[in-house]
Parts: sequence; C-alpha cells; structure tokens
Amino acid sequence: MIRLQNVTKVYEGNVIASKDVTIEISRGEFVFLVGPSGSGKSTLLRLMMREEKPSNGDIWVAGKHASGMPGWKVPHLRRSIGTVFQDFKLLPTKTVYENVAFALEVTGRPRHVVRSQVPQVLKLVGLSSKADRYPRQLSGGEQQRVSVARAFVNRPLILLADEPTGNLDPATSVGIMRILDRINRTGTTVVMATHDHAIVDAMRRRVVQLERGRVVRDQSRGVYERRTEPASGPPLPPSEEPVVTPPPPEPEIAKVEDAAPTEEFKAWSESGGEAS
Amino acid sequence: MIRLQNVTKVYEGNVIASKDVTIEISRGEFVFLVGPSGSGKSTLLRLMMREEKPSNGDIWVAGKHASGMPGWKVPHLRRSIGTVFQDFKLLPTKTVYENVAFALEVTGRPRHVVRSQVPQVLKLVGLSSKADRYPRQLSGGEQQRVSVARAFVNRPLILLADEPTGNLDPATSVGIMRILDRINRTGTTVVMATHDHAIVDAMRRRVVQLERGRVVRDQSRGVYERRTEPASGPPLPPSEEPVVTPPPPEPEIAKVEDAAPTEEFKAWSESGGEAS
Amino acid sequence: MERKRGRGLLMRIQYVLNEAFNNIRRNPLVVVGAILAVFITLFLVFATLIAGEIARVNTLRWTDDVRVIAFLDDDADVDTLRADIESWVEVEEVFYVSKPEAYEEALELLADQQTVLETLQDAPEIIPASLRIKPVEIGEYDVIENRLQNMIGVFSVESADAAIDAMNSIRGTLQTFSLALAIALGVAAVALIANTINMAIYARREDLEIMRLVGAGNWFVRTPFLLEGVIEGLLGGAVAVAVIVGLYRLGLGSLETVEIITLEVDSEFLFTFGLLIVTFGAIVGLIGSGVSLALNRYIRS
Amino acid sequence: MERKRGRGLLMRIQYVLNEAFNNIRRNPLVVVGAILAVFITLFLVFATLIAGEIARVNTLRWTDDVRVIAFLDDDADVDTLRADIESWVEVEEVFYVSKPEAYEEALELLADQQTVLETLQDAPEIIPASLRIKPVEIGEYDVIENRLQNMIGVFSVESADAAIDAMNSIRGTLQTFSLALAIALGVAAVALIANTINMAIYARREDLEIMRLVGAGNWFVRTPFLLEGVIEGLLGGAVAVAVIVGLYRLGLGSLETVEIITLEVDSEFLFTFGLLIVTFGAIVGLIGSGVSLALNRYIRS
Ligand SMILES: Nc1ncnc2c1ncn2[C@@H]1O[C@H](COP(=O)(O)OP(=O)(O)OP(=O)(O)O)[C@@H](O)[C@H]1O
Ligand SMILES: Nc1ncnc2c1ncn2[C@@H]1O[C@H](COP(=O)(O)OP(=O)(O)OP(=O)(O)O)[C@@H](O)[C@H]1O
Ligand SMILES: [Mg+2]
Ligand SMILES: [Mg+2]
Repeated sequence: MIRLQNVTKVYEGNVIASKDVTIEISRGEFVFLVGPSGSGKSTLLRLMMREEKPSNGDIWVAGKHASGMPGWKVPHLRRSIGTVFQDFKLLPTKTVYENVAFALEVTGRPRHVVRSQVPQVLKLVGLSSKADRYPRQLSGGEQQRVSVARAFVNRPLILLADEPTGNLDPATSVGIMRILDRINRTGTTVVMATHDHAIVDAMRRRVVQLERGRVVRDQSRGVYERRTEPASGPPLPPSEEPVVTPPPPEPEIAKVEDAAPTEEFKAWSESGGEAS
Repeated sequence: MIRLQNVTKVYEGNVIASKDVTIEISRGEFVFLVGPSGSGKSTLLRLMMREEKPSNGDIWVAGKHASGMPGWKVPHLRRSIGTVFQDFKLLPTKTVYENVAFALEVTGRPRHVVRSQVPQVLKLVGLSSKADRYPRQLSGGEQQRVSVARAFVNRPLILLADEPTGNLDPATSVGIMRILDRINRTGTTVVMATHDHAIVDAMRRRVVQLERGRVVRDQSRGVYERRTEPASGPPLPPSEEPVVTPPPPEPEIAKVEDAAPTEEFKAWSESGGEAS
Repeated sequence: MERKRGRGLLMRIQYVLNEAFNNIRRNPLVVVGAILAVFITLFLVFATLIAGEIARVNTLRWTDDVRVIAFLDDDADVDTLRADIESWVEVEEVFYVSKPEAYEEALELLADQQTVLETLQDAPEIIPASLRIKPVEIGEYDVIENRLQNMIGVFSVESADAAIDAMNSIRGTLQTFSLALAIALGVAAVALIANTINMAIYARREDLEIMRLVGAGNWFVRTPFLLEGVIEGLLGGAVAVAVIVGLYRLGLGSLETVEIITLEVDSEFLFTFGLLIVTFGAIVGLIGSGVSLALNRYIRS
Repeated sequence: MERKRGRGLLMRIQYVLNEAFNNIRRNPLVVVGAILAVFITLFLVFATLIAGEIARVNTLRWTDDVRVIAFLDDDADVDTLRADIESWVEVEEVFYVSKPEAYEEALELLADQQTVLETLQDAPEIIPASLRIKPVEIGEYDVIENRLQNMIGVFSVESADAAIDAMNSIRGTLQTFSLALAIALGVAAVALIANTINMAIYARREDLEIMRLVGAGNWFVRTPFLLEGVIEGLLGGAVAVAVIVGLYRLGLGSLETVEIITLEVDSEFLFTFGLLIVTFGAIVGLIGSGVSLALNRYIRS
C-alpha cells in the first residue's frame, strides 16, 4: 500500500529530516510512528501525502509513484488519503460541518451523501452539537476531533494521523483510538505518529521508531519504548510530602458525549451506500 | 496571587464554558488544571490573562483586578504573566530567536539583557541550534518548546501553561516539566492545563479538575484521575496475538539535546542580573 | 455514467456559487476593499468618458455654425443656383442672404472696427448678396468650395478655413486628451484592481493551502476565487455607474441653466458606456484574480 | 533613573525601526502591493499637475499677444504720447505702428475677406496709425482703455475685449479642470492607499493579535505599522516622481520640436511638486495605516 525506498529528505538550510528510510506497509496494516520531538515523524507523513517531495529515493502510495507524479495529479492521490494534521489545518471561514463536508465535496460526492455522512461522522467524534461553530470557537481538543472527522469521512484507502490525540484527555483519546481501530478493521491502512505510550502499549501494533531521521526500530506488535534503553536520570520531582501512589491508570473506553461509539460507528459504516 | 470569585464565562451562542468557578491560588503554588476536552481549562487560563472577560464574577491577578481593569492597562498585566498557548501562537514572520526576544522587548529590557538571556533559554529547551529558523520550519514539538521558552524568558510572576507537553514525547516532556518545576521553586506561580496523567501522577501537586465548566475536584497533591470513578467500558482492543506486556514506563529525565538541563537552568537563573 | 457526470457538474457549479458567496459574506473587509478599489477607479474612468462626451457634444455644436459662403453677382439667377446646390449630396441646407440683409449683418459684425465701418457706411452697395451653404460633414467644405468656384453667377467663394481648421483641431485635441486619460485611468484601474484582489487572495493564503492539502484540485480551489473576482468587479463597476449617473442627474438639474454649454449627454451613451464599464469591471476582476492565482506561490501546485 | 529611561526610549526607537524594516523585508508581496497602489495613484496625480502646468504656461503665452490699440489722429504727437503712456504702472510696453505698416498688416489680416480687401485697396489711407500697448496684467486692459480714451491725439481705442475674455475664460476653465482632476485623483489616492494598507494589515492580523497576547502595548504594536505605512508611501511617491520626471524628460526630447505649444515646465515647479507628492505619499501612508489600525478590530484592545 505504501512503500518508501531509501528516502532522504533535506529541508532548505541543510536540515536532514529523513535519512535513507525504507519502509513497506501492506494493505490493512496499522503502524505507529514514534520517536522524540524533531525525529522526522511528520516529515514521513508529509512525504507520503506528497506535501513534500523527497530529496532522494522513491515513494509509492496506493499503487502510484507519489514522489514522481506531476503536480496536477497530486489532488487525485490525496483524495485516497485521509490526513489528521498535527496542527489541525481547519478552514477558519468554514463551520465544523462545512470543514468536514469539504473533504467529500472535493471528490464530487452528491449532496445527499454529504448530508447523511457528515452528521454521522460528527456524532462519532462527539461534536454533533457543535456542527455550526467556527474553528476559533472550539477548544483545542474539539478542533483536533474535527480534523479526525474530516480525515475519515470519505472512507479513504489510507489514513495518515499525526498525533491525533495530542490535545485530548485519555478518555476521549481512547474513544478516537477505538474509531481508528474499527476503520482499520474495515481494511483501511493506518499510519499514526504519536507520543502517547499508553495507547501504543495497549494496542500492540507495528511500531516504527525514528531517531534523527533514521528508522531505529521496526517491530510488529511493539511497545512505545524500546526496553533495552536504560533510564537516564532521576525521576520527576514529586511534591515534598509523601503520599500514597495510586496504581497507574488503565486506558478507558471513550466517553464520547453524544452516544456510544459502537452503535454510531455501525450506522456510519453501514451507510456507505453511494460511495464505492 | 490569583483569585477567581464566582466566575462564569458564557461565549456567544450561549456556550457556558465556566460556571461559578471560585479558586484561590497562592504565591508559589503549582496547580494542574485537568478535565476532559472542552471542559473549560483553556477558558480559565484565558480569563486569568484577560484574553477574555468573565460574563460574571471577579478575577484578581498579581494584586490587580484583572476583570475590571481598562483595556489600556492589560498589556502591563500580561507582562507579569508568561503564557504557553495550546496552539503556540508564534509570530510566523519572526525567527525562533526573535519570537523569544519579543517577550523581553515588550518590557523594554536593554539589548544586552536580550542578547544574554535568549540564547540561554533556548539552550534550556534544547533549541540552540534552531535559533534562526522560522516557526514553519520547525516540528510541532519544537514549536511548542519555543512557546515555552517565550513564556518564561522574562521570569514572570505567574506562568500559565496550556498543555505545554501535548506535542512532546515523554522524555522531552519530562525535561520541560523539570524546568517548570525549577521555575516554580524560584517562587513563580504555575498554572498548567494538561492531559498527561503520567506527569500529574508523578509530580503530585494541587489538581483542579473541571467538568462542563464546573470545578468538580480541588485536591492538593492529587492525581490525574479521581479514583472513585469506575472504568466505563472495555479496554482498547489489542493486537490479535497475545504478547508479553512490559511494565508501564516510568517517567524519565529529559534528554534535551544541547546540555543537561540542571546546569543550564542554574546558569540561566543566576544570570537574572538586570531584571528585577 | 452520462447522467452521473451531468449531476456531478451541477454539484460543482452549485458548490462554486456557494463557495464564492460564502467567501464574500465571511470576509467582508477584504471584499469591501476590493469593491472599493474597483469602484474608485471605474468611477474615474467613467467620469472621464462622460467629460469627453460633453466636450464632444459641445464642440460639435460649434461646427453647426460652419457655412460656405458663395458671393453672388448682382445678376445671378438665385433660385436656379440654389436648387442646383441643394441637390448636391455634400450639402445639407442652403440659405439666401440678400444685399440689404448682408449690409445689416456687416454692420453688426464690424461693430468694433470703427474705421472700416465708416468706409462701409459710405458705400452700402459693396456688400454682395450671398448663399450660405451648410455642409453635411464639416470636413467637406473644400469640395463644396471647389464646385462653387466654377459656377456661373458666383463671383467669389469664402469659408472660414482657418477657423474651421482651428475648431477641428481643438475638438481633436480634446477628444484625444480625454481618450488618453480614460485609457491611462483604465490601465491604472486594471493594475490597482488586480493588485487589490491579489492582496485579498494573499490574506487567505492559508485557506488555499489547506484546501489543496485536503485533496482539492486546481479548479476546485480556483473557480470560486475567479467568480469572486468577477462578482467584486461587477459590484464595483455597478456602484461606480450608479453613483456617476446619480451625481450626473443631480448636477444636470442644478447646473444646466447657468452655463451656456450643454451638459446633456445622450442617455443611450450613458447606457452603453455604463454597461461597458460594468463589463470592464467584471473582466478586470476576472483577470485580477486569475493573475494572482497564477502568481501566488501559495496556490501553485 | 533618568539615564535608564533615556536608554529605554532609544531601545524602543531602535526596535521600531528594526521591526518596520523586517516587516517590509519579510512580507514582500504585501509591501509591493501597497507601494504599487501609492505609485499608480500618485503618478496620476503628479501627471495631472504637470499637464495643468503645461496648460497654464501655454495659455499664459497666448495672453502675451494681448494689446490695447490706440488709433491716432493724423496730427498726433506720437513721441510725447508714447512716453506718457509708457510711464503708467499698468503698462509694460508700447509699440508704434505707422500708417504704411498698418496698411500692410490690414492686407494680411483681411486676406480672406476679398470684398473688404478690395474696398481697402481703393483707399489705403483710411487705416490709421496706432500705438499697441501691452498691459502688465491681462485683466487691466480696461483701465488702460479708459485712460487712453481721454487723451488728445487718440481718436479711437480698441482692444479685443471679447477675445481677451474668451482667452481668460478658457485659461480659467483649463486650470479649474486640472485642479479639480488633481483633487479628485488625490482623494481617490488617499482612499486607495488607505484601503491597500488596510488590507496589508488585515493580512497580518494574526501577528498583531499574538503581539498583544504576549503583552505588547498599543504603541509598541502600532508604531512599526505606522512607520511601515510612511515608508511605503514615501517609496511609492518617490517612484512615481522618478518615473514621471524620467518619462517627461524623455518625452520632451522627442516631442518639443513637432508641436508649437511648449512642453517645457519650470524645473523648480517639478522639484517643488515632486517634493509635495512624496510628502503627500508619506502622509497618506501614515493616515492609511493609522485608519486601518483604528478600524481593524484585530488590533483594538
Ligand atoms: N470563542 C468561543 N466561542 C464559543 N464557544 C467557545 C469559544 N471558545 C471555547 N468555546 C467552547 O467552550 C468550551 C470550553 O472550551 P475550552 O477551550 O476552555 O476547553 P478546554 O478544556 O481547553 O478543552 P481542550 O482540552 O479540548 O483544549 C468548549 O465547549 C468550547 O467549544
Ligand atoms: N520546512 C522545514 N524547513 C526546515 N526544517 C524543517 C522543516 N520542517 C521540519 N523541519 C525540521 O525537520 C526535523 C523533523 O521535523 P518533523 O516535523 O518531521 O519532526 P516530528 O518527528 O514530527 O517532531 P514532533 O514530534 O515535534 O512533531 C526537525 O528538526 C525540524 O526542525
Ligand atoms: Mg510532528
Ligand atoms: Mg484547551
């Protein structure tokens, strides 16, 4: 589904963001991209959706030579990819509803499809009651969920998610992850950059770890942290007086506001009618 | 230091973001604001820095009546507050160095202070080598660290931080938290909205939990999750095949790139010379 | 397949219209700025065109008085001559001025040349009778002159050659000047409007970038902006025409009586040029947005 | 304390200058747009002013030929009369035209009035000698006329009253017109420049909001923008003046020989008005940015 072959990306100013990366991701896989800040996770996702061109190497996405195609073919490629951006990238002059509908409109879906799909997806991410708000009227987490909704509303072949839970509390994060998991189970390939070790550790999927632009680990059913690495210093300073430490919290199911995600998801995934 | 008295904030469209909130934060306290997405954390921080005015109730910050002061006095108030914004709010036409220097320039600090302080602070957050980049040339986490550096470069009385680690990997997050902790120990009041339960649970400071705009918990040396609450559903679906679950990761010390934060911090906090 | 494609097209048209109107509704400052620029520049262009037309109408009136004068022998056959001349295609009208009438006229014309006048008064009969001939086209006076010269009964032909040429040249200068001004203003209008729309698009560069990232094709992103440019151009042009016509009608009522030159302009002229101005606005709006979309690096793929 | 405050002020001035120049360097599209708008509009204003000046100089030349004519009795004492008249303050120059000269002149002037000419040829002596008097101020011709009328040896006074009045009125009209045009264009320039700078600030509304959030005071945020407006206005104005002066010098070289009217304009005029235009640009830039900062809701506290 996605293949990167010896990909190197050098930004202007001689910044090496990816170095000789080779990854092959099959149809239906769920891949976590992990690594410290600035290690090149977003760069890899940007390369996959052809927001950037590699300085070297080749990229194939959904059977197309993404790194080599002419500019006018790019929109077509992007329509088969749903993307959750790290900085959301919502259109400030469009409402929540319109932002999500936009992803359907670019593919020319008839209006009745838009009218039935968008509300369902918004319900899924728990934003039904905020459909008519503008992005600046939303909290950070709500904006992030709009970005998530827009990414999968047109049932893409590939879903690229750049820290889709960075602004969400653990409960809502789990809700979003359940949705991504279900989408993945319907056959969509998911690549997700994340810093949330709780999620990575609970889901145990393929983990690709980056460091300074290089792939340093590619492990199926991996965890966030490589166990071989030693802890390199004293822990965070606790409050002066000792207290009873509670057990570490377990990831919980989503408390998405409007309805239980399971039923919502069923309704949404069964209503695919018009869209092939 | 900060006092909110029966504060209610209703946004246009009749959105109630804070409801009858009364909190008193003393000088030198470290307070975590927690709560699900959209529960009103950012709104409270916005009210404290007078980005918004409360619909009802009164707010005192640093001895001033923040909710009642005339508009032209607001800049003065804000200069005694450092803010890390959830969406960073960096100036796109200024470099990293200039963005951080700006917070000193607005207070009219002489140039040699700017010249000595800014590089030190950038070293502290691990961005020395990226001082001349523009925000769009940075990764998400790097932008977030610039926002952090700007917030405390002028040694404010109060530091408001809105999810300052949302885009950071756990190691860098711990680094940032160590810096905030040290700043707090030098007498700065810190209020931080966060979703990171690992950090909250490790640091055991005062926790104010919000839900739908109301304060539902205000606990000194608290943890992220109220223990009385039952888990409300099945856990995240793991990969099909069973694997050995590693122990949950402990928060590690910062692996901030340029140098050990401790020494950096010492240098920075001793160089306060010019600034009172 | 056919039907589906047809419906898709309809969807897109609907989308484009929607999008353009939403943009206009939600970015009032930018849109008002663009319309203002179109309005001011086209106002100036249209005002210049009208001033030029007023000059043209008025200088045309001067030439109403242009006559070729054929002085007649005392024994000329006036009626035959007159009928003959009237039949020429170049001639519009012929008047006969008898000897006594000519004397009266001369007295008036030479009122301030006392010396000449005194001489005349001594011999009133030296002023001959004449036919005054109005040419259809002011430029044809020399053809008429030549034909008259050879006719029996005409002893001398006169026409104010110098005066006619001067009038023609003043008319020409005025017309050239107002045309040049209108063209200069038109060019300035194109540049200013394109510039304004360019900045309007620059102000929304992030939107455009995001649209492309979500998979919108070139034309899906561009068409609403092009349409918006056209609408802004149309509105600006329409406001300019409305304001000018309003001011003009207002000015006409209060000014016409005081001045001897007419300010009346053919209402068909107003209509035609008003329409032209509005069309011009729309085209410039289209060009402006087209150019900025082509130039703007944020929108290029 | 005193010293510290002084240094703070210096810091701020340095900051403001730095900021303004950085803005200009880093937002080339917006800045070029604003400068373009200033340039085009001020170009038009300046061009109109020069056209007006050319008209003024040329119509002034017409009035060089204005003379009051005193026809003299055959026995008049020409030299005394002449000396007398030359001493009047209203009079600039006096010429004497003798009888034969006057006859020659009449033959020329009346060349196309054959009938009158024939009469004249029969009696060349009826054309009297005359003094041609050039007034200092064209408007004073009637004072001179009145004084002449009562002098001994002058049998008749003549001046082309109608012609002088016509000339004066054409001059007046041309001057009023070019002034009106320059003012209209000036007003349009103010509106267009303010509009453009307004949009430039709109394009950077987020920057301004962020600056305020970080604790920047009103003037800390505004002054760089005001300065930027002034610089853009100055640059636009300077480019307009440079281009016009360049074009004008170019045009002068190639055109002057073909036309009888002079295109030469006082270089002091060019300098003074060039300076005025540049100053005007700077002021309009200041007003433009001031107005937008006042209007723009993103910057108000
Ligand atoms: N400008 C606004 N206009 C209208 N509603 C708003 C506005 N800003 C925030 N809200 C609403 O107020 C509520 C609280 O928002 P706030 O940003 O304080 O949440 P938060 O706790 O910071 O959430 P998150 O963790 O997702 O950032 C949300 O429901 C949001 O939709
Ligand atoms: N446009 C750009 N120009 C120059 N350098 C860039 C640009 N974009 C990213 N970089 C640099 O490339 C490196 C990798 O960036 P990237 O955004 O891929 O990191 P990331 O792994 O997503 O980090 P984070 O977790 O902080 O989002 C960083 O050091 C960053 O500074
Ligand atoms: Mg990233
Ligand atoms: Mg928030």
